[in-house]
Amino acid sequence: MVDSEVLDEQAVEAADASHSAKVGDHQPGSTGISNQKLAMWAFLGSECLLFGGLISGYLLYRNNNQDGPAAAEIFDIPFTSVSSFVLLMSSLTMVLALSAITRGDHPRTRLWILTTALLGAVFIGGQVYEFTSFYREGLGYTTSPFSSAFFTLTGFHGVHVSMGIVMLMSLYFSSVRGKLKTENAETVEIVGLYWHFVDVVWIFIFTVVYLMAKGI
Amino acid sequence: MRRLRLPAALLSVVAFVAGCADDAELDTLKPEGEYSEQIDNLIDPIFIVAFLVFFLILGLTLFMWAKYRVTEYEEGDWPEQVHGKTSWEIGWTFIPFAIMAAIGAFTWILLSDLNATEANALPIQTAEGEVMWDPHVVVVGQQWWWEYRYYFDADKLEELDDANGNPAKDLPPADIVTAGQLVMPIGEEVELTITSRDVIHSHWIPALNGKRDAVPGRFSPWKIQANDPGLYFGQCTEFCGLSHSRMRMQAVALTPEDFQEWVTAQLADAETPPGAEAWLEAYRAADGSEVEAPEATGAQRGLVAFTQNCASCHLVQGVNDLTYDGATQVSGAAPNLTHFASRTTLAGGILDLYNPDGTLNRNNLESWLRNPEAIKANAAPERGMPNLGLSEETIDDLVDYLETLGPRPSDEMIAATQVD
Amino acid sequence: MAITEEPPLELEAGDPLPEYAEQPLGVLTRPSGNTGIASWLFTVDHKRIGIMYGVFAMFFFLIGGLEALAIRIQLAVPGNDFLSAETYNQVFTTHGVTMIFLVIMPLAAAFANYLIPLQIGARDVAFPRMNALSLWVWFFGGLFLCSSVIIGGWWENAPDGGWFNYAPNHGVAFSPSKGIDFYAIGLQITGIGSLVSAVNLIVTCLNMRAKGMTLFRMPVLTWMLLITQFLLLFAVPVITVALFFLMFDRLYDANFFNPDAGSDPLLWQHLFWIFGHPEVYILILPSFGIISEVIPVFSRKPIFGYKVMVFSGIAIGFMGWGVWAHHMFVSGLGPISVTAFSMSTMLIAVPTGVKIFNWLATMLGGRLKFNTAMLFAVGVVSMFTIGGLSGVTHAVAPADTQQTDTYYIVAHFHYVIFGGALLGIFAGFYFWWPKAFGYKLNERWGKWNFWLQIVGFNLTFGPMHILGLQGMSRRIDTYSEGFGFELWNLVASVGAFVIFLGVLIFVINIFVSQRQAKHLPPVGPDPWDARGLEWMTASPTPEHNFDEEIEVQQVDEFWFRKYDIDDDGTVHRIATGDEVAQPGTATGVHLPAPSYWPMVLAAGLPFIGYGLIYNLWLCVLGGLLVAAGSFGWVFEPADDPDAHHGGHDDHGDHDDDPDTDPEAAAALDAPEGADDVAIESEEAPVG
Amino acid sequence: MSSETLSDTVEAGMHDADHHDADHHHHPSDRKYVGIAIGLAIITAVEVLTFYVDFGPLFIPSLLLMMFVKFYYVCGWFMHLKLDSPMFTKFFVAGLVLAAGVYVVMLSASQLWDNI
Ligand code: HEA
Ligand code: HEA
Ligand code: HEC
Ligand code: CUA
Ligand SMILES: [Cu+2]
Repeated sequence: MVDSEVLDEQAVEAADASHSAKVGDHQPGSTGISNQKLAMWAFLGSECLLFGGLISGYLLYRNNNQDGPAAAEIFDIPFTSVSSFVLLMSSLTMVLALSAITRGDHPRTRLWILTTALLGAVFIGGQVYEFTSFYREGLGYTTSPFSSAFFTLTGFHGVHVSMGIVMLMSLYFSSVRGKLKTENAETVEIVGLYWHFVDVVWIFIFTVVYLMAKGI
Repeated sequence: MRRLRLPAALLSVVAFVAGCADDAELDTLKPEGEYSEQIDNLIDPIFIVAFLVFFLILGLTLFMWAKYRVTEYEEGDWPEQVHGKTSWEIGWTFIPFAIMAAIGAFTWILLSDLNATEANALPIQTAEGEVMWDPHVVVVGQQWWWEYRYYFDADKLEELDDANGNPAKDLPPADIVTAGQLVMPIGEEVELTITSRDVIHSHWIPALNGKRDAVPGRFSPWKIQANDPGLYFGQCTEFCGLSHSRMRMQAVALTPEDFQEWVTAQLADAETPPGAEAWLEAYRAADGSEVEAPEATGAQRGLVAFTQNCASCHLVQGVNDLTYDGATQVSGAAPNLTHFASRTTLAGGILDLYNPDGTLNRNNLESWLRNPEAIKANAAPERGMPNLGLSEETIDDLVDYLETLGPRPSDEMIAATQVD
Repeated sequence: MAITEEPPLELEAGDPLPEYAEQPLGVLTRPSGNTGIASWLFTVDHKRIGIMYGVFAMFFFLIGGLEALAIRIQLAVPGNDFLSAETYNQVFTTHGVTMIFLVIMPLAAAFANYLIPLQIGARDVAFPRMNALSLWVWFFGGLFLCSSVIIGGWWENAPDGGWFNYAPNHGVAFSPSKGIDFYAIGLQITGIGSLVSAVNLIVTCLNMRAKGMTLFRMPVLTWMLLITQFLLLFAVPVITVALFFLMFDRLYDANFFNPDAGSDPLLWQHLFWIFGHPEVYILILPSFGIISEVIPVFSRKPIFGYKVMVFSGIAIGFMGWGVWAHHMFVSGLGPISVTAFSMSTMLIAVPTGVKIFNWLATMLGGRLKFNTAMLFAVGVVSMFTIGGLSGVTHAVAPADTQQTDTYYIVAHFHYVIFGGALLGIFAGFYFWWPKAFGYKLNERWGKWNFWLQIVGFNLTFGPMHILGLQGMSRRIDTYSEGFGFELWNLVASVGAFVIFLGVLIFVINIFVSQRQAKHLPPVGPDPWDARGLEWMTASPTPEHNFDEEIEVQQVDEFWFRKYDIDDDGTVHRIATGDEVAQPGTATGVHLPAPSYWPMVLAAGLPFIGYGLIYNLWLCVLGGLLVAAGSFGWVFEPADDPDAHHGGHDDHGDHDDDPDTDPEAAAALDAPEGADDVAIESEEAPVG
Repeated sequence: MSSETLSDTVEAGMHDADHHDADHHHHPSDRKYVGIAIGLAIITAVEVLTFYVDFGPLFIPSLLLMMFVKFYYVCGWFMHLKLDSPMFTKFFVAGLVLAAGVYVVMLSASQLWDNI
């Protein structure tokens, strides 16, 4: 995972390098926007092309299951619905964390950050479970173009979520040690942007990959 | 006047393109069929437009060099500071746009012409009697030779459909299968269905039409047509691994009568060397177990050697067709040798099978059998033909035998070939 | 903005930086000093990074060029066996990959890094350490790619699938050596470098501009580079996807490109060319920008149609996304796709033509001084046009079925890349050399350089048009007699050696001129009487770029500070360049401090690459390096906290013990600038 | 992204000092966030319902519509694109539109819709 690791490194970088929100200190660039946030959004724009490619690969091969199980046969919609719901709610807790830190409410900030990370971890746990049960049912990584594309797409997403958890936990620990101050709200915001983006990608995947498997 | 070197060089380029070398067998500007002519008619004027535009730009540059050049700047010597002129901008946006629109329109028209198919069905005498054949050949590329499959029964073509995997590896049996040379009747639109058994290749007979890739898993339609009888050279043009440069082919265009004759000959089983009939019958009945070989002519011994060394990969209709189930190659195929000697080249169109005087080019054939890899590099034994370590006697016998797999091509074709 | 006015420290800008105190980590001291090798390896200065891009790229150019010479020797005569088919396939593949990813792209990056901050009047890029990271990631990725030539045997293990490496020939079944693994992983690594740098430079262009430097006052070069970065930003992930698919196919038996499992090999082609076509504009737009700076200066006229130049660049960048399938006209796309892509491709000729005409109009009526930089720039105008016009003939899809994969294509892209991108870059070398190094390149040698290069270039690639139309396929390791290929191949081979000589003269010129310069007066800030902000400071550029922030009022600000135009249109000098330019002697300018970590982090990536190919333990090592690099990075304030300078202490965060976790450490020092020079200001807070 | 609008934003940002802190203020209240999340949860529930109930020809369109609504709310509110500098929206939308454009064309030209 050379790539995603470093890409996320970059996200971390953008996030940590955030600067104070204290009015007066604030030195916006020519556009009045913070460099870090701009960088994060540029990066997210670029990620659209990355996930777009992975999703297209999946769409191309979704019905090509060779002798292995087909999508509609193997997906466990109730299970995935629950984990999708979990991930969706983690977006709420993420935004609540941001809201708390802008108010200067640090205990809440920590609570919500930790909840977000936990929800993310539950999602990852669900994915691990899902992968193993698919594997037991005969859908290995090399079984068919469908399986390769499916695991690659959802795996990439899972790696993104995991990187997000790492970032959240760093935020959490710095907050525990009192390093995450109200001025650093932008750091939380930037990690949040990344987190929501990953959630948004899942909204797409859940609909197009899972729910539509029945129809197309 | 150094600067004039450049236009001078370019002028000589133009002059040369106009009167290209005579032996340029692959020349794209020498069309010999309807479609290549259409392409040529489209592109020739575009070349002229391109040259004009280029000379305009170069001319303007030279003009400015001549007119406005200074060697040193003098203080205060400033030209008028022009920042732009909207009317000019509009002009040089619109004029090129108009030119491109015109080129685009002609391109569009030709594209739809080239994509339309209107082949006439041809009457063909087959073993079962006369059939109407929609001139159609399935072209299969593999490392590093081309196979041409003729299905006279159109229903068979319908069967070309994907199984679980690469359908080209599992094609329905064809009436005629050749390698390296696409034989076609003149004056007719011949449809091609192009595919591949391994990697992507590209089928290209420049004199007859442009190229079309052979993509595994896909059947790409294409068509060619030749005005006159003759032999037209081609070359695989998509990089396909080690011996890509040695993957060639020829289209052989015949008059309708000659074509019918060719078909009749190809439909027949291979000839058996005189005196070997009984042995062959026993061999075919024995289904793989040893049959005592006749001690006789080279061709007879060659037949035996063929069954021992070559039959695992090559098919000769009438010899091992009962037992043959595909070559042990990545592509699952090796050239069908049933009427091998009726071609004028071998090994993917790179070696002459006949000398200019019409005799068999034993030298080429022998060196091929001696060590094919020296002529065409193989990445692995499953790619191309391996070195079988045959003795010189066996090689001699095999050549004797292969020569019997006729009928011999016409003298005109032999004369037209001469590839190496 | 990013400019310090008050000298808070008694420090001469040219002096070595003071010794840095020990860092919170307690183990390593921060790299210090601004001389010696270390000061280059760990620098975060955009100028040094730019220069290093250039030097490394020239090194790869030598490699790619020698490969080209090997190709030409092999093809000089029919039936040659100088190279075996096996070697030949690796040589042309690495030639293509090296030239594109390790020569032209980084040469453009060299100009982008060096010039963007200068042209917009900034202190540095937005994220200086990330800038260093991009450089090293790219460079190590490049070394990784090249190492395939040596590792596992001399020319036995290099990629051999061509630079676009079509499926399924790139699969293990057909290319069992490790070469294509090197290709897949190496290009991912260099891709990370490009992506990071794209984000960085985009933010820089948008956010770091000097006061008054609105977008439509940015020089055309900066504009073209900005567009290039957007193309990279969006194109790199596409090839990343393709390379991941390929890597998984090869290493873990996935089925993305396996026709035997019913996969579609065209998926690779689409993904590759969705990246690949924007990529060719990534190669050319920087050169378009460069000559848009050179031609006005040596015509003594402003660029003709500034806005049109900018918009046509944007149009090219935009349209570049809609034409990729013109590389696939014969792949078996349906007729509708072919028609649509044929039409869209033709349209690109329009904005490109607009540029050509605007350059010509800039020269029209000017005072043209044909020194070497100008010669190269004008060379681009005519040579690129040849390539562009052959491009138009490919766009005619039916004709392309005759042309594609022949030497006619090889001729096209060498004309646009060599005759366009590379000649433009040479124009840039000659033009900005005094700015970067403080001396001019010798004109006599320069002219030899130019003429040998242009004559050699036309000798080499001109005949390839003929060869291609005569039906010579590309990527063939040899050809037979009797097709009429002999003469022109020989000519092309001779030409390649002439090019080699030309480039060699350039290299010699560097040393000759450096030596001569010792006996010449210093070039001064503005040796060409130029127009952009980059000339408004001393040459070579001082470490801090500008002494004080420049307030920009118009395009070509610098020129307008030197000259005045009367009502009747005559030009009057109001000041000399030396008077207007800043002396570059400001003191106490606070600059981002050097850092080890980008280098450490980047060094981990090739190990991960080798690990994936050979032994997973190496991945662990690489992973550790990456982790160490990133942790060190976030622990380390972008700026040296001990290089205190007045006016900043009031942020009062320094009493915190910064030895804990990364976020906190970075965050606490953020007011010092984090990785962001924008907040480097000593000016009064905005209010 | 249209450069025209890009530059508009940029110029606006430059000359309008009041805008500088736009990205730090006026976040909606927590209540609003929770409300949005409840809405999103309900939509998700309806989405899941399509798995059990036959939506007939509306199946795909309704799923796409719901997906889009969720997408919009998360990006608009949780990522506060609605409140932040329009520049961010442009970056993101540029990526989205470009991705949608090229990949839809790619899939159409591939086997998804045969023979185009
Ligand atoms: C710097 C890189 C660069 C640039 C700028 C271009 C520019 C263009 N390219 Fe090129 N191209 C490549 C690099 C580049 N290309 C490479 C590397 C390949 C091969 C890849 C491979 O296969 O390995 C390739 C291949 C390639 C193909 C595929 C050929 C094939 O493989 O079959 C096509 C097909 O349409 C094409 C078209 C064009 C066109 C129309 C332009 C246009 O942008 C050109 C526009 C410019 C002009 C037209 C000249 C100036 C205009 C005027 C003076 C106005 C008046 C003109 C007219 C009215 C005609 N290119
Ligand atoms: C940036 C792009 C670039 C550049 C500059 C070049 C430059 C050259 N190219 Fe290349 N070429 C490609 C990109 C480029 N090429 C690509 C993409 C392909 C397709 C590959 C594929 O099919 O996959 C290709 C393919 C290609 C082929 C076709 C191979 C084939 O299809 O079989 C040929 C054949 O002649 C060729 C020749 C040359 C020659 C003679 C040069 C000469 O111009 C080179 C001259 C340069 C030198 C000789 C170097 C001199 C340098 C120094 C002296 C440096 C000194 C510096 C220091 C000491 C620090 N190239
Ligand atoms: C392992 C498989 C294999 C075996 C065994 C084999 N061949 Fe081949 N042969 C091939 C392949 C594959 C080709 C096509 C090579 C090419 O043109 O690249 C070929 C090509 C040929 C050709 C040229 C055919 C043409 O029309 O171009 C001849 C003749 C030939 N083989 C004869 C023989 C003879 C005789 C033997 C036995 C002594 C033999 N082969 C054994 C695989 C095999
Ligand atoms: Cu087959 Cu090239
Ligand atoms: Cu292109």
